[in-house]
Amino acid sequence: MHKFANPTFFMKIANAVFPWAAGLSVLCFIVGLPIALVTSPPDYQQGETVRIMYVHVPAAWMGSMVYAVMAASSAVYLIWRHTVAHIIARASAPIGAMFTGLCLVTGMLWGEPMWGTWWVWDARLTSMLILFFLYLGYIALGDAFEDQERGDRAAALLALVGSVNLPIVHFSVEWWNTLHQSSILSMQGFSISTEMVVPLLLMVGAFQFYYVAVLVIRLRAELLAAKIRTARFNLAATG
Amino acid sequence: MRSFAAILRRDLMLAVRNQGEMLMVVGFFAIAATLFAFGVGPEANVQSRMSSGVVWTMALLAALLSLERMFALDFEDGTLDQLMLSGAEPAAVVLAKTLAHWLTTGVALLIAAPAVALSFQLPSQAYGALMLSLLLGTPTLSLLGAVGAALVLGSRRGGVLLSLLLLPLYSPVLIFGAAAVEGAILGIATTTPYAVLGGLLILALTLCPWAGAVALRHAVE
Amino acid sequence: MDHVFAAAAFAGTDLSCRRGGRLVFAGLNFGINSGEALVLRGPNGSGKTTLLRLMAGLARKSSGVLTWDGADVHDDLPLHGSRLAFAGHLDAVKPALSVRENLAFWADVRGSSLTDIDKALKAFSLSHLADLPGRVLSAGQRHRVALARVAMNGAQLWLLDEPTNTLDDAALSALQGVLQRHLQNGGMVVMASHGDTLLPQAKTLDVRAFIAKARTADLESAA
Amino acid sequence: MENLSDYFAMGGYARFVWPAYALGAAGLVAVLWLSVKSWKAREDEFAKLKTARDEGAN
Repeated sequence: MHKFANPTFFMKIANAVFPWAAGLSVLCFIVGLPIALVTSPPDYQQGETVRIMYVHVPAAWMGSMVYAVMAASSAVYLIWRHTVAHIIARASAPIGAMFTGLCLVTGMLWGEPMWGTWWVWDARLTSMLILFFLYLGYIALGDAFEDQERGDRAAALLALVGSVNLPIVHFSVEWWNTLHQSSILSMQGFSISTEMVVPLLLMVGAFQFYYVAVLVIRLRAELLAAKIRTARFNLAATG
Repeated sequence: MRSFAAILRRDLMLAVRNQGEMLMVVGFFAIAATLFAFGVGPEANVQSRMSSGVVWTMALLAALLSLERMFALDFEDGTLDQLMLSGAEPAAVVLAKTLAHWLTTGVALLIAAPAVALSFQLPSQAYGALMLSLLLGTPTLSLLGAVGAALVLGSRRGGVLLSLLLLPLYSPVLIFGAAAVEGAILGIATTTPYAVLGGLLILALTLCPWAGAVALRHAVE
Repeated sequence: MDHVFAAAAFAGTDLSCRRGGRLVFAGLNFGINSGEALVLRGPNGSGKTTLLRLMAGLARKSSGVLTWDGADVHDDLPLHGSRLAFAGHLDAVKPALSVRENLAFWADVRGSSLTDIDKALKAFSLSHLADLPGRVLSAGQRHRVALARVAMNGAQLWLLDEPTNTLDDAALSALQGVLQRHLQNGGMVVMASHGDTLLPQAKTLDVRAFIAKARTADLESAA
Repeated sequence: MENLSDYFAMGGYARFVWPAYALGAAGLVAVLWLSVKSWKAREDEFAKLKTARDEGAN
């Protein structure tokens, strides 16, 4: 476990993984998009709008998965002080935030034709909204300190506290929805037919490999940033 | 334990010495509710329909307002360094500061809540539920707030950042706090909200002192 | 205030500390026994404060080990905290509390007896200010209250960061007297200071030697 | 040609389906581009700093 902690060793693996991740992501998009947009059948109830699902559901999955990765690597960072673990969390945050935002927007684009309103206080959509605020909080806290390491530690702790809070938020919003069920519809009660599973999985795969590929690029940028900070200090210190 | 009592006594003495702090929180609570009324209009039945939500949300925002100063003063004048060195468990320091914050602001909000609820036409049968839900909810707000306040110590952005961090953590407390009052208005069973509020309090009591202590240790590093 | 302390040894081996992304010092060793004093030398910003905060258990070390009688200090930080007194640049004096109330609070937190307060106040000639609120005190007076807090709580190891700043001659000689008596009782003092020395018999440690080591260590990692 | 325009009409929901995919693509490309830009910028900066340090050293 400890040899992963040394950045140069870790980057060797990351750079080796990069071409595979990028390639597989492009492949999944090339295979998945035509099915999602053309060959898969429209839903008997929702018609063509069901195609939005092939972006909405993978984005929702990625938003939550990336936050889980952030929480796990933050825990490793706080417990064993592996700076690489934190850099993974820090590099992942913007990607996860983008996916969560994409999920919210596509949720609105799906909600409008279905219920005639842009925003539906549906339990899952509202949880994603709270998750989006958690991402913003993580990124803002990480950059709020002169000493970057101080920001890293604060953001890592927030990711942990946030990960404990997320299931509670989901439960609360779920219950809160049933309390006012009479007034609005919710996304439940929509079954996916078998032909839709293939494009859905392909799109999830495409997003997943995309995340790994972009993460490697951001890891390189973060490691360079750390080296630049050190080099700058040393230059200044030579006086 | 001895340092817990000492910190608590000193913080309460400081709070008594500058009364302004508590008055400011209650003042914000009342003004925010009044502004809400201006926005919504004076109609009684409209206001009473959302009275539980408004009172609870304003109380939450008022509590949020006073959190930043929980550790900031001690951080700036070196007291926090000394506290972390005093042989006291950092978690005890967090708990003592949180209890002091709750006793000064949480209780002040509890006292002011009926008046604000009255101005918002809260139906008479719901006042008991309002007080009980606030009694159960505000300590959790202080506990979660302590973690947030410790996290932003020494940061460039402070206030706004603190509310961005805490609002997602506060949302469950608000949902079940307002629901308890709502249930009392409608006369339906309110066991679930109280059970969850109690559960959240116990969870916060176990996790927040530890998380706050870790954040404080990072702050003094 | 006049406790007699058991023999003890406080030492650090191969200490390095990273702050703000760079190594402040590396490969630093020191050793101090009861009754001895250590003066840290080096220009401003050379890591003296960081080293003192490291010794106090506030700052986090990147490598090396800090031992008290051979036991690693980081195994039980609250215990280490209870046997040391630290006076940094900040004096931790509450403006709204009187001098006596400030010191009584720290006596309460650390469990030392209230009688020590009066002795500490007298040692730093603060008795006449005892009931004044902190906000009316001058910087020098506030610093003397901080030194009184250090003297009062009966800790064996005193860590003082440039204690002579803002002190007039009378206060300087008072501080020297208190330090000498503390050392005679088997206490230990580590002090960061510029030129003057209150404790001629003190060992010295120039932090600059360990900055160079930090520079080379950083260069290798950044290459 | 006929069924092409019917296809793009998406059964009347064109203004919901296509923006969803467009925003998806925009998000993915934006994050990718920003990441690559910041990586390249830092690479150049580090190179500059290294030469500055090497000059300083000798």
